[in-house]
Amino acid sequence: MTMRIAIPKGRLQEPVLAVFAAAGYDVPTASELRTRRLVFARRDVEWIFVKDCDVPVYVEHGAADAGIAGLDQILEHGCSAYQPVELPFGRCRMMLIAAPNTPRLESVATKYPRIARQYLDSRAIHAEVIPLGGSVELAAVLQLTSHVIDLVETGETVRIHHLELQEEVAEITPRLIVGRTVYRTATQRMRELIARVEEAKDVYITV
Amino acid sequence: MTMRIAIPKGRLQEPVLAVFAAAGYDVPTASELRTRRLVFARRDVEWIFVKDCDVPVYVEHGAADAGIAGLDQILEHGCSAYQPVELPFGRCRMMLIAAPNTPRLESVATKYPRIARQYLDSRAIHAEVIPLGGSVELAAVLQLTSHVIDLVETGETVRIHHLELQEEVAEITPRLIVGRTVYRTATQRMRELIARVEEAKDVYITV
Amino acid sequence: MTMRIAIPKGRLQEPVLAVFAAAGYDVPTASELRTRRLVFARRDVEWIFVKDCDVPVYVEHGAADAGIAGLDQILEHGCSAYQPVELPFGRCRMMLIAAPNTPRLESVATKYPRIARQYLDSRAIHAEVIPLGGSVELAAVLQLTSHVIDLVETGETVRIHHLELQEEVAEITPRLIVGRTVYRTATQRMRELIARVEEAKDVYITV
Amino acid sequence: MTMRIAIPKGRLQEPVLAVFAAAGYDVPTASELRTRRLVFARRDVEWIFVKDCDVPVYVEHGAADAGIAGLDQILEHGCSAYQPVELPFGRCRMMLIAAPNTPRLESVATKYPRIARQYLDSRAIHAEVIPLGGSVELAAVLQLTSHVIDLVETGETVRIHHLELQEEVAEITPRLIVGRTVYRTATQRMRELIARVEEAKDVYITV
Amino acid sequence: MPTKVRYPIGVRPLLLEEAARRRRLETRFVSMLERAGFDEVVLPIIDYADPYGGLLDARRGYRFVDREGELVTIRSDFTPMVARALAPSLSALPLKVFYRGDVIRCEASRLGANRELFQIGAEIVGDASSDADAEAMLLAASVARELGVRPLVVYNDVSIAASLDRDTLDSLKTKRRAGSPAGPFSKLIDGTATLDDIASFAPLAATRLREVQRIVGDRDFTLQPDDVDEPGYYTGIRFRIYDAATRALLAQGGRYDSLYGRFGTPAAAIGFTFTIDAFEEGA
Amino acid sequence: MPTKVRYPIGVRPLLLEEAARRRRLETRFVSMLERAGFDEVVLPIIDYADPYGGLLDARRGYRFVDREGELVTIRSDFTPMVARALAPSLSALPLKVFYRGDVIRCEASRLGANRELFQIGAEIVGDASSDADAEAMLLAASVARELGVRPLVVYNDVSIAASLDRDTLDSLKTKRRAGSPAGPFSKLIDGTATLDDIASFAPLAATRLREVQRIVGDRDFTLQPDDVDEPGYYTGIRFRIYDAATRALLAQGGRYDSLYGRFGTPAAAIGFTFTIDAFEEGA
Amino acid sequence: MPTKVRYPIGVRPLLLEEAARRRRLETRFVSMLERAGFDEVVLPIIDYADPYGGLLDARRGYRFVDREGELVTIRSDFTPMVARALAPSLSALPLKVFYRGDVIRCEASRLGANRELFQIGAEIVGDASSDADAEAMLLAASVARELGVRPLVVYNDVSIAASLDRDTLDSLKTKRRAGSPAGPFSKLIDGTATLDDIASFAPLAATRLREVQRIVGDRDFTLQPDDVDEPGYYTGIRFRIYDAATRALLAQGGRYDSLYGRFGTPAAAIGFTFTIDAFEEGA
Amino acid sequence: MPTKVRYPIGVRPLLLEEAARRRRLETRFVSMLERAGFDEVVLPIIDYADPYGGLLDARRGYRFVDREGELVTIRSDFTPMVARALAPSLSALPLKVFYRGDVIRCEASRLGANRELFQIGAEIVGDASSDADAEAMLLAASVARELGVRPLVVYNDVSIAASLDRDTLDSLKTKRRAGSPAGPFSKLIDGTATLDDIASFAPLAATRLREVQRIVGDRDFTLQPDDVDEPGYYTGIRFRIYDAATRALLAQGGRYDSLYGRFGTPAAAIGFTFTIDAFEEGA
Repeated sequence: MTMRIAIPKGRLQEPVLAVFAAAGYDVPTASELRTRRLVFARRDVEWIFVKDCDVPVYVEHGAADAGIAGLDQILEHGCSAYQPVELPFGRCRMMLIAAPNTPRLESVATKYPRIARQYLDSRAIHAEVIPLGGSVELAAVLQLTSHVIDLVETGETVRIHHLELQEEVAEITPRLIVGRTVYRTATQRMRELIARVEEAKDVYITV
Repeated sequence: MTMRIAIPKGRLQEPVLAVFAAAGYDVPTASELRTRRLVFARRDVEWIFVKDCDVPVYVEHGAADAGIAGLDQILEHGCSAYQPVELPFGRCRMMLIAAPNTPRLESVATKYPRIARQYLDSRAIHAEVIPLGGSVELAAVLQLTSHVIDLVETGETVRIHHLELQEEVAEITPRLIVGRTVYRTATQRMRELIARVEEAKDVYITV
Repeated sequence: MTMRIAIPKGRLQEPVLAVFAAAGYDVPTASELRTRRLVFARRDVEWIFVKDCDVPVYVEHGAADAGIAGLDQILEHGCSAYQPVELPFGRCRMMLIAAPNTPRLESVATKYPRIARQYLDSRAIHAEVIPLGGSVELAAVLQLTSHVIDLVETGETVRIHHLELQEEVAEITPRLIVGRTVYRTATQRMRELIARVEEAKDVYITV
Repeated sequence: MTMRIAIPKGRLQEPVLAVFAAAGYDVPTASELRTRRLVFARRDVEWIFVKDCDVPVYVEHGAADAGIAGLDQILEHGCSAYQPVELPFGRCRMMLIAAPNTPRLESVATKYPRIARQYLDSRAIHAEVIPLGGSVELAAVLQLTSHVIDLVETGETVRIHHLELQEEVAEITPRLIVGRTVYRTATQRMRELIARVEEAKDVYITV
Repeated sequence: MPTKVRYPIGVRPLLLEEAARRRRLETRFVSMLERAGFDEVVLPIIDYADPYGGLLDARRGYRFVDREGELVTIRSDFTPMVARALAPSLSALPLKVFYRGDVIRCEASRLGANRELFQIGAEIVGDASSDADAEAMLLAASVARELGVRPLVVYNDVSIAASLDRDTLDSLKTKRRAGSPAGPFSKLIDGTATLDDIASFAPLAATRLREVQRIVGDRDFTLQPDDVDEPGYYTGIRFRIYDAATRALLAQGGRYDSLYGRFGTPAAAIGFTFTIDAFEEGA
Repeated sequence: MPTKVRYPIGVRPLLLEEAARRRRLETRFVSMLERAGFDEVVLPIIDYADPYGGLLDARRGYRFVDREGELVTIRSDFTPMVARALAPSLSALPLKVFYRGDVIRCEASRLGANRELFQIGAEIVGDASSDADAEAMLLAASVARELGVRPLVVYNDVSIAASLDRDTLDSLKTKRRAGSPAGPFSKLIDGTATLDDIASFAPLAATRLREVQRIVGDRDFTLQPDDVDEPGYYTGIRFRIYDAATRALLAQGGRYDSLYGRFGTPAAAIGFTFTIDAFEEGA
Repeated sequence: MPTKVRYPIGVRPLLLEEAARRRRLETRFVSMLERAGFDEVVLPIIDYADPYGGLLDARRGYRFVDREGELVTIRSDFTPMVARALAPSLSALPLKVFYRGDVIRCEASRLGANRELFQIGAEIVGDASSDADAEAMLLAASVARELGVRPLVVYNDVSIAASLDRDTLDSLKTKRRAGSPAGPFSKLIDGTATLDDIASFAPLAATRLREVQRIVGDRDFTLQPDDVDEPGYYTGIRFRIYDAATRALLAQGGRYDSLYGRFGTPAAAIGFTFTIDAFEEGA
Repeated sequence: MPTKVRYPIGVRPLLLEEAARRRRLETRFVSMLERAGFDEVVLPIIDYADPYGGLLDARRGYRFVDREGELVTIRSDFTPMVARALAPSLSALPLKVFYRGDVIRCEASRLGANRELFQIGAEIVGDASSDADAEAMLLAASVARELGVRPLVVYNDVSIAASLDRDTLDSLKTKRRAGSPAGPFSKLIDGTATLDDIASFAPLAATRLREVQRIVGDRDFTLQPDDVDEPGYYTGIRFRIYDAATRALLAQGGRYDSLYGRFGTPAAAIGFTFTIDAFEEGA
């Protein structure tokens, strides 16, 4: 049986493929990736390239055996897959953000409504969560909402919009995720994958 | 009071701005738009550029007075704003899609879970809806789901993936939307906006 | 098969037996009835003597085929048996009773809680119903409740207690009742019973 | 303030009045009691004579300050009054009764539906309870129900009907009961009543 | 705190002997219905209340509001559920289906009311003829017979009620002969009405009953023309099957030609439902 | 207003072909379980929630307050219900019982989550031996085989978890090897632990697993000692049966020796539950 | 297990400052309404759902089945409850009443949707005149003014809708001018219709609006004849009061002359309801 | 079908005179409590049941499962709700708060049981002293007096119960003197125990009661040391206020020092709750 691995398109795609290459897997080349193809069969691995937020969906439903997903997407989807390897790059923080002197947390715009709701519930804050698809910080600027919960890497976007970081909601790293069923039914193969990625994971930062 | 108008970034941005320009509004220039700015104040209009799916959210909550949104996004958000003008471009269809000879509709991947659920309920089909963020057609290819509901413009994506169109779910056009509260409380201004856009709407296709 | 007929002990026992005798049935003699026996087998009829309030219970559950019961007991038990013959004696009224000048109906003591509840509900009166076993009028005298719902024959009890009749809740007569199942499955026999009692029913008053 | 004491008419009336008389209270005479009067004012006590099952109702609702009630009636009404004195006469047992060789407990006829329901529930028996007003044993004889729950004093009724005692449901004694509110608000008077009845309670049996 | 041993009203587990007895009966029923050409439909144990409008007796069944805010009922009557399930996809008619399962009722106790009820039923959809009426009645009777019970089938046509004036109807409901003038109505009330009498005011029902009577005969079948109370969703023939020895009610059935229309696809239908637990006592 | 065609979450009717398919499978299951000496118990579709305490996942099942003010759940898991039903009358042990019926879950959608689930299960009560463990596992595997599916049985003993420190347990739950020092725990995490390694910290479980392994063998059975997450009410052997070809989960099972005690009569028990609809796809 | 700190959707406690602010506003409202001759009615927080038929939006409010098996709703709209409470005992008319209390809504989140709503409202029962319309509108506006807010009252007569053809109505609902031919309907759609235009197809509404306009004037009051969507239980004048500075919706009201008839005693009525929490932001 | 005129158990509307009477009483209560330095908290009419564990009597209040699958109760007792609302943000202590609103109970009918209950209550949080006990009792008594009622305050310290053996406790619960040997327990039972007697087995309670008695005096206040049944959440002083003329129960109160800890922030607290409708009869 081939193994199907889901790779998140975008920001993490390059370092993630580097890790798999270092782990000895035959990954698609840069030029291949420049085509519009999203599925690449290589010996016993089928690589699929999907939107970062969809990786946990594919793995959770068994449509992919493993994948790389940020903790933000894992939590947002309530994904039950194993997370055997934490990658040493792409680290960022999910933050509560608002304009300075915002009086009270009344509403939160976010791409992560589930995480936001849990965060608010855990603090007994009665606020509305408004899901947005993008440019989330703008919501606080244009007063759609009093606050924003979003990923922050450098903090540049927050500064540009004259907002400020208020509290860390979660620390986010990308992880290798492996589905429970495939782990149980193809144990050896999955353990080998885990071991190889574990060993190779530092290649990108040490290079 | 200034009026705030939400413009969807991306595909529709250019024709939409052309319509507003033809309607006599002072819109941001192409070079301005090449910066990362998303908010532009012009005389009595503030233009904001947001993700297409967020336009109905801004208008529904009164954070924008009007905007341009596709019927797909209006329906998906259950947006109650008025839709006084239908624009004569950007028309496409929301379709039920599957691989040829797919036996039974068991699950649907889509970016429009609410529309998909209503479509299935209206046909008494007991299928699971799996929300995805992108590359939705891939779900049917990789058998994450039996079917897909997605927007189809040219049908190219569907052909590439060797899928076929099965049924039209809805016909989609972009519309000028106007919030109910602002229509009631700034009636004259909103009627003028509607009249001007109505008159200028054909400029893009006739040019 | 023998037919089992339930006779209410007490006030109605004598006239009821007279009716059955006039209808040609072989009923227990007065001297037999002075013993403690409650069950008498006569040719094809078994006579059983039970408390008046229990007659509808025996007939409803099919433990008796027919019986004589007051409408008060029929209603209180929600008894679904047929009521083919109304007897021309033992008529009385179920009344709402209170002390003169009682300001407001706040609570009702009664031996008929179900009838009382329905009466109050039908008039949208929010009053408590307190079921009692006997001497119901005393409840209004001793201010256990503001009102009483009880059967009134001569009105003597009401006068003695210096209470007054306020409204008629229902007019009560004794009826021959016949169970639905036995009527359906032994139709001819039951129709004959009904016809004979119908014909003989006036014997007691005309004598 | 006068104190109102509820005496159960019937079987217990005579010994109960003897106890109160021995306790130094001025009780109605036998000849007075032969009238139809039910209320007798004596110095600071008002004696009221009600049906045995109604005593707990009067005391629970504060319409009587104290009374004598059997544990059967106290339990059946869920009466929350204090039960400071247990009288040494009138003891009997509440029993589960059936015809010999009755195969299974399917339904129970009883004057005590609440007690019967609790008894069945506590034994996880799924049986129907059919409330009757009198001659309860007859229900098992005539197969209205498989079983009966009733008070048994001598067991004579059970023997006559060729039934047998199966299990004791509760041991029943008459008790002095005192309402909680009057105990709290007229504490001294109630404690004196209790003490006097406690001391005099054996008079009837020792006489 | 002691473990609560009781079960909710209307349900209880069946342990070994009882379960085996029920399964034996179930197996025999299913094989008889299959041999008679009926196919199974499996119906959900819960459903929305709204689509049924007044068809379900709100007082009988468990009802609750689900997480979507919709009123849901636990199954308390199979017949309307069959119609709702089949109506959207009715095609080749007539269709012969059967179903089995528990119905649960939480109504206050009357005899047998709070026993769990395991039911097996069957119906013929899309055949409005009196032949179908007779087929359903004869099948139900023969099922009872095969299980060792002598059936007593009491039947009537409830559409008679539509031809009656209010007073006659009231008389029929209580069986009390208010001094109605002599005539067919009066004969209906005192039980002497013939089919010719009935034909004078309800000709269609009379014809239907005559045809049915001709087929089913008189042995084990009793026509009872005055039995018209509470038709519920029945529109024509209505029958009840009793154990002739014990008078226990074993099954009920009848014709409900307007039920499928309620769910979007008009179709005639006649069916019956056995309560298996009634047999467990009787057989 | 159009008739609402949808059904509540978790249920839908099965029409003719589907119903027939389910019944064929049901019949084969029941006859296999009967031949293996199991007797049926019939469990109610609703029950009070309180007696189960935390045993039922409140988020999964329909719950409502009944007319007595009690919290009631619709059946969403058979195993605890079997224990509550049997516990008061347990006598001649061991007892072998089976059950069948729908479970209904209203949880938010994950794959397969809102399909109606028809389940058939069996359990051995009152036999704490590893022979009983193996008997249950072998029976479940042979049931799958007879239905034309090659089973893959993955098993473990969840009592191992009790011997682990918090860090090791966390590692096992995510399968992440935080730099734990070499040793049996570390081998457990990276999947190289033998039963001898496990014996060093969980001797009873190791013995039990060794005995079970000896009986069930390696063909179709895979011991997976690191599979200890979320034991629920399981206390010893825990197994899952997959379709070896499609990886579909067909059945789950295990030992739950403390469950009967919860309902007043302590008794060891091991059992398994098949979800028939999983077969309908696979077989 | 940590204590759950969250509250159910639609409610939360108000602690000291918030509670004080609400009470200050409540006190001022109540005294203004009393001075205007209105008497209080106190309405229950729960009521049966059935008597309201379709009057209450089932999706908005909490609903549950009570111990009698009846469907009960938690108060989510005062106006129909006032009618049900007053209808059985209406006598000396006109009657001026006010009410206050929370309404609770559990609908899915839209802006403000899941805030607890404390409302105070008033209505005039038994006066069908345009004077009563104007009195209610002027009172509501002056209440807002006394609380420091400049009101913007937008009003119309929803009975206009009954005179419109389907196409015009659809156009008004989306505000889209499908190429309707010139004429009063077309002017209604593009917002240029005068009361004379309206009189040509809805003469009663035009007269009513003219009278109301004459009394209330143009300052702070805006007639918007094209505002006819979703009349609900309103039958004539319908108005909304906004904070002119912030555009926050402060109050809604209108005439509902058929509501009391639903509860057995026909009576004209006009009223309005303020949502106090909207003020807490604005004032 | 006639409009249903009845309201659900536990509620009914108050029309004009009744509403005015209630508001007059409410206004006087609120102003007295404000003058005494108490601030209002507003509590939601519904809340989750789980956080209260056994604190709420499940049989008394309406309960239902909401759209999230959580068990929700309608407010049937204010005191635990105040603690849950205030606990997370307790800071400057002592805190004096009051609250007002309806409680709704659906329990089976006992006298007054199914009347709607409008309650106003107050509590002092964060002061464990006997001065606070006395302050609460004196305030409650003076509130009653100002409303024209002569109060009779019956009080005790329920912590006495913890010092009693099972037999004595049982005797106190029924007031039956099983032949307990002479001594302080026996005196407690027959009502002759002094505070010195109580000090011999419950010294803290005796000291507390002595201090309270010293402050509140004997006029209108009655110490009743044998009143220890059903402490509920009370942990120390417990008092009831009766109308001395009619014996109507007007208010209840006491000390519940462990209640706030249940919600995460331990704090001593004493409070009382008046049922306003009890006054409506008496005053």
